[in-house]
Amino acid sequence: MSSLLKSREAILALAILILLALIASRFPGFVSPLNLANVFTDTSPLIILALGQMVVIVTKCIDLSVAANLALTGMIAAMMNGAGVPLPLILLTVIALGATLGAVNGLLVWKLDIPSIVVTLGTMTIYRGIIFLLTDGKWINAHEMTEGFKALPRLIFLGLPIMAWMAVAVIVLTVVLVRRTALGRAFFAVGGNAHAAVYTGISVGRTQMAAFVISGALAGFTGYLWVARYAVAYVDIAGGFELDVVAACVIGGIAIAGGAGTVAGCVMGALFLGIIKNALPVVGISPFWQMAISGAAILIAIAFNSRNQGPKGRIILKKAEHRA
Amino acid sequence: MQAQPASGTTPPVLSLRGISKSFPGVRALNGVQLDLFPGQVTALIGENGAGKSTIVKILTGIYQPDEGSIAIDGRPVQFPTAQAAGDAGVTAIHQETVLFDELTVAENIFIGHAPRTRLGLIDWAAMEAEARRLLTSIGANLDPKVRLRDLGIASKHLVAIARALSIDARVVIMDEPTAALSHKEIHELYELVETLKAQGKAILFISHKFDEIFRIADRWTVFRDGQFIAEGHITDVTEGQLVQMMVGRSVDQIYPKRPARIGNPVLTVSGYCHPTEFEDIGFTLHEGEILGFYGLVGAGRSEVMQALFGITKPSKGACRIGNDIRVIRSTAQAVEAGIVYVPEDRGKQGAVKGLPIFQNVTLPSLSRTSKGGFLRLSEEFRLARDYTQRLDLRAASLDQDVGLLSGGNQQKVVIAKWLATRPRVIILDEPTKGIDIGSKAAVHDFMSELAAQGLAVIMVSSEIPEVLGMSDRVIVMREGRIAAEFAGDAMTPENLVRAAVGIEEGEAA
Amino acid sequence: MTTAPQATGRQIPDRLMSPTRRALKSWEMLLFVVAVGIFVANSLASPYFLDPWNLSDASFNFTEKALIAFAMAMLIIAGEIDLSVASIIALASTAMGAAMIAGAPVPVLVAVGLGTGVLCGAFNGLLVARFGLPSIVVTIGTMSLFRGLSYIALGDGAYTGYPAGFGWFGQGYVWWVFSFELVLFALFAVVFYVLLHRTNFGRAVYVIGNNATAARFSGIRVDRIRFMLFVLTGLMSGIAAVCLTSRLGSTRPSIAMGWELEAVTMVVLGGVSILGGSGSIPGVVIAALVMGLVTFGLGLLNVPGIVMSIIIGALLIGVIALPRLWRMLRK
Amino acid sequence: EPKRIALVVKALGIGFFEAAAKGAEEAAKELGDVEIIYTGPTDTTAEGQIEVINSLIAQKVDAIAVSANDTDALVPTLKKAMDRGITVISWDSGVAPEGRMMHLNPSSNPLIGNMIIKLAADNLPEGGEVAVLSATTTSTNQNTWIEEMNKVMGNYPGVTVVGTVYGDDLADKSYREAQGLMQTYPNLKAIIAPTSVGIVAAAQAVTDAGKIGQINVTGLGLPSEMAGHVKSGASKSFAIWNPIDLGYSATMIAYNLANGTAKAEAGAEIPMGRMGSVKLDDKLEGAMADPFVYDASNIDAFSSIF
Ligand SMILES: Nc1ncnc2c1ncn2[C@@H]1O[C@H](COP(=O)(O)OP(=O)(O)OP(=O)(O)O)[C@@H](O)[C@H]1O
Ligand SMILES: Nc1ncnc2c1ncn2[C@@H]1O[C@H](COP(=O)(O)OP(=O)(O)OP(=O)(O)O)[C@@H](O)[C@H]1O
Ligand SMILES: [Mg+2]
Ligand SMILES: [Mg+2]
Repeated sequence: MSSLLKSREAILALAILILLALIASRFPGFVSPLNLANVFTDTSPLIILALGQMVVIVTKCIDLSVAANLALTGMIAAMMNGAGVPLPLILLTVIALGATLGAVNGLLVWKLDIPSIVVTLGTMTIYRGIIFLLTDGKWINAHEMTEGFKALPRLIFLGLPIMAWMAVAVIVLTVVLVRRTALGRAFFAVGGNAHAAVYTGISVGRTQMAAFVISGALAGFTGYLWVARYAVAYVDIAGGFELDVVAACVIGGIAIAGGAGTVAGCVMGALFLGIIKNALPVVGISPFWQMAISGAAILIAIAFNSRNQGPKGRIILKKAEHRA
Repeated sequence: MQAQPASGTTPPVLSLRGISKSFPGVRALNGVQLDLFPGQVTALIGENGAGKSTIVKILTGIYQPDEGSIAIDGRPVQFPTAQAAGDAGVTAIHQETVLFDELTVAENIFIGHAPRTRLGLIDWAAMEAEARRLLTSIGANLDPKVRLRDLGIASKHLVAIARALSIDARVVIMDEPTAALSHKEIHELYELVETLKAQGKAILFISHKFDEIFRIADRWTVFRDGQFIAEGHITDVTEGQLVQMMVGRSVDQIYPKRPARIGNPVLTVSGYCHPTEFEDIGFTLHEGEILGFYGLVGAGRSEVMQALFGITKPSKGACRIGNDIRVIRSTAQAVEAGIVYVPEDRGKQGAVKGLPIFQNVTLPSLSRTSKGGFLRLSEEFRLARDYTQRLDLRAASLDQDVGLLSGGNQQKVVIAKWLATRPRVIILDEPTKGIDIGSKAAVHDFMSELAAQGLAVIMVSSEIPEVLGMSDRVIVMREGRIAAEFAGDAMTPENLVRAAVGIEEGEAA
Repeated sequence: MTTAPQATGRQIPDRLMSPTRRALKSWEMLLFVVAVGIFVANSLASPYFLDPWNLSDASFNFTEKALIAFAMAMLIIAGEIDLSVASIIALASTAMGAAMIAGAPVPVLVAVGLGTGVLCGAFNGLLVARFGLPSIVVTIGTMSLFRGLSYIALGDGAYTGYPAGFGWFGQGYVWWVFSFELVLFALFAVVFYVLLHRTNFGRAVYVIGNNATAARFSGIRVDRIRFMLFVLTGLMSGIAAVCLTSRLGSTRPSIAMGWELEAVTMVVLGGVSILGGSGSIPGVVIAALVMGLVTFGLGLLNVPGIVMSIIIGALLIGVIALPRLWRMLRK
Repeated sequence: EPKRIALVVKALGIGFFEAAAKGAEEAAKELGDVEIIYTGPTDTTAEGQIEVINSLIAQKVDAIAVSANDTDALVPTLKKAMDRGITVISWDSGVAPEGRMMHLNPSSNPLIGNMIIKLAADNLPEGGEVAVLSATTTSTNQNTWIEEMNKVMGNYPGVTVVGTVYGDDLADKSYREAQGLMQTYPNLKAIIAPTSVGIVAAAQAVTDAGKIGQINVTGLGLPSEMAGHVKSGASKSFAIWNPIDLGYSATMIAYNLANGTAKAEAGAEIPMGRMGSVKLDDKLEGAMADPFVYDASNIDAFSSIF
């Protein structure tokens, strides 16, 4: 029980509950199940991208190109829709395209050994630039999209829109991936101690590449969801969203130095940001406060995470071993 | 002695021929050979840096040999990755415990080959049960669910042993497996070796301890300076002969200890404590004295020295330097007070790879070589040249990157760096670890010279001959505490080992 | 029998490599060639390029970012990063605006801008150096916090009506075509060159970036130097804030949005290793010129900004990848 | 030697400005000796616009007609342009008077302010709560229109503006802000979005919330983008001036000023080709035309044009 209370995830969950209670005290309607479902739906893209980012960060890399990837694949999805391509084919294409864009990052990191932050800083502008080259900067608007294309994320299934179910599905898949597959565990091994990973026969570069591919595929998928949901595609959609995604991971306790982090933490980090974004306008706090509040939340979260890490130093004295 | 053909009738399971491996600046292995036989323990013997661990890494797919061939059951094989070696039935307990601090004990044992459910997913329950069984079989009472970070070095080493055993192998390699273990655990390990032998596995056993070599080995192989020297049956050889082959000359020449005049106390430490690392450390060091610190790997000697040097802060205790009582809070303060530390981990803590040699040497002396905070390269160069020449450094030029030097030469740069600050107390942590015989002699020579000039020296070493040959007095540490202190005639190998492993006087060794 | 090698081995040469030889083999040289190439291409592509006044105007595209990039380069060489620089500009500019409304004279405005920068830098430095938090996440947090504070203060408003004398910092000319900003750029290029390459402090920065543990084991006050680097970066952001505010003549919370990544790009393009430990100020100076020349040259051809950023992005990856590819192919 | 006139917009790719560029080309064709440089930054920042304007100054264009991202920040640069002999006017979204010779409002601000609230009130005979979804907090013209709207609120008794939120001209943020409005004000009857991005996002949000018929979305939008929402009933009517005409008029004015055929001074009448002429007030501003209302009856005719 005490160890449960100490865990990062439990504290984050508590923080979310307190946040909700505070909001509810000023605006009870916010915590109605219907509205909470709305908040979750709204946060779905952030959750999906944050899970992809988590996998990358766990391997000690970072992917700053996710938002650009999303924008590019989203635009392609809208253009394919305009050309009359059926929806299932569009979905397959965006996922494959997203994965390919991720693979480009991964290959540069793996084969040329360029630090991931440099690679993705570069590809971030390149991917966005490609949208401009494809479209001349033109928007694709709601009336240029078919109803079926726009409807999928909105369809209600068991009380929740498909968009939200997609996030749930990605959460479940990621849990299985990181907890129950060899590749998932390899992410942690590579990020935790690359040197030791070699001793256990895990290829560091290949594993990092796999992480980028996953992150890219999820970004591609989110690209469709985003464009269909907001019914618009243009160069700048989701501009700057990569930093929200990284922030969600940081709040969720994913160690930026690699090797540690949980799906639950990551999802709650995303929810925490999502609730703040949705609640501020509702509670009547000026929207101008939003940025400062999320900044403060990030700082508090990392200060907290580092405090939780326990004493440094080797354990030599017998009595110091195994303390809970 | 000649390389004899394999023992009797059984052919070797694994045999190496003509293996060479070079690193920048070092030829670690030069055309060596090695044979391992089923149901037999082969001891690989050689000085530090002879290339023993390098051969282990080649056998486990971590390094690729530059030349030579590996054969299993007479068929040539290649190990491009650690996975490939495991699949071919070779498993190893490595000298350094390379494991994952953030993962649990069970995962550390099974990462890469975890039990799966029918769906192909990792079966955590089976993994933990299996881990518990393996740990129990080697007498380790560890919870498989505990994170590795929360364990001490000995327990981590047990996990590494369990990991090696979790692979169903025909060849088991143990690189100094007992170095980090306590008395009881060592005995369990010996029993384990017997069991493995009985199962017909071929075992390669690397150790510097002759008592255990004679106790468990069936065969021996000696390497020296990366070369194969000889091999044979353990029954046909004596300890003296092995040492002779290992070192290539008689042993007592190596330690040129000059008698020094022991003067006033310069450093008195009392009651130093740390929450996890050490407890109740106290001793006095005098001018001109060389004080040896002996102990098993992980006994906490380095940690104590680092506390003296201001890297970590003791939770209790104080020290007196000359006549001032003070607590050292940072390395900068230690350097000001005249205490300097040549660290054990040269790569991480000593040399700044990526920077040229002269910049490494002048690093702590910049206040002397610079003027008003501005660098003066000519002064730096002069200082660096003075001290590197005195230590007989070999390098192409002083603005060569330190990372390109051989280990021994790197060590010389680090020692030069500290001597250039003209300290009162120099702490040398494993000063000759991994450096060649020639450099070793140079370092020992220099140490004696320094002591003769009145410098107080603390030498941490795990090599008994070195400790006995160089020290005026020896302190032995065990599990973070001072276990004993010896001087004069009490400084015998037996006493040191007893105190280090914790055997009471009279108990059979 | 093995014997100890004799002391009469190879002799170590009695002097260091000459600076010119070192320079000729360097990254800066490669970048310099690229810069000259772009310059020539631009002169051929547009008749308007080779005009002193135009080139002077073009310098505004990079001077302020370069001021930050100099400090950022030192920070990155020391193995840290500061993503909050653009937000520091916003907050410093907001503070200056508030001071201006309160009737402060020009020198006080400048002091407020620089002071805010220093305080923000000290806050980052405290979190990183004192509490040991990773700088990338700390500054992602303060990036939102600082700009967020500026939004809280200004909301949808703007501070306008800076005193006439204030405009000089961003719009004034020291002599002929040499604007105050351009002179400041040159001045700080020299100051940072000396600081990084000619002082004990600069040496310590390299040591920390190459091996912070060994630095601590060598008696270097690692945390203090890290702290000072963050303060320095804050100060340079404050200076950039003064210039930019003066140039725009107004303050809004969205000022300098996205500049942090441009500054990092400039630093990395300048040959500074993002992993720390290597890089030089001349490299960053040339990278600033390259970025300025590319954007200005393409601007003269009315190429849209986003195409320029593709080119910069490709340049970033390309310049780093090419030497590695070359090495791989030679093997 | 043709006159080179630069049409600088808030950001490339926005439908409204693409239409204005069409108008500018039309004017160029009509005038014959005019070359149009259609340009702008990639995102709606003042810094980006300054870089673009700097390179236009370097090219020594004859005139710059700019729709500004920031009233004040462009002033120093535009002043420099005027010092170098370049004709500078602003259109659509204005620059402070020191930074331009004149400003062309698409329509008169009081008219627009009145129009947006009138469109909402016409569908609310009983009165009720309405909310505003604007562009960025710094958008000059939206702020002016909202100000003008507040001045005439007295003429619409029973209609109350309960809140103003900002969608930053980003589709997703506008969408979320619209959702927030619906949750905060359960009795909301109308959302007024005086921006073409915001109005589409708000209509989409209302549709998704299933509140068509309950909440009316109105404001300023483009017929091509709003056609679907007018048909679905999410928006009963909205207004806009013709952006093609706006680009055309700005070009005509810039040409006439650069040529010296007209002078930008208070009271002057500057010819704008087929759009007649614009009369400048003492702030040197003029209005092009009245906004035009689109609803189910005429939307199809216009949705294919812009
Ligand atoms: N990765 C490496 N890079 C450079 N040199 C290396 C590397 N690994 C080993 N060496 C060098 O190769 C030589 C042989 O090292 P090795 O670790 O095999 O010695 P060892 O016989 O295991 O010594 P010990 O008894 O100290 O463990 C040493 O000189 C060492 O410094
Ligand atoms: N708690 C630990 N966890 C992981 N590795 C450890 C731990 N303690 C020691 N090691 C590793 O074991 C090797 C030797 O450790 P250490 O420095 O503690 O031994 P030592 O120097 O021989 O002993 P002493 O502590 O007495 O100086 C090093 O490679 C070190 O990284
Ligand atoms: Mg070894
Ligand atoms: Mg040690």
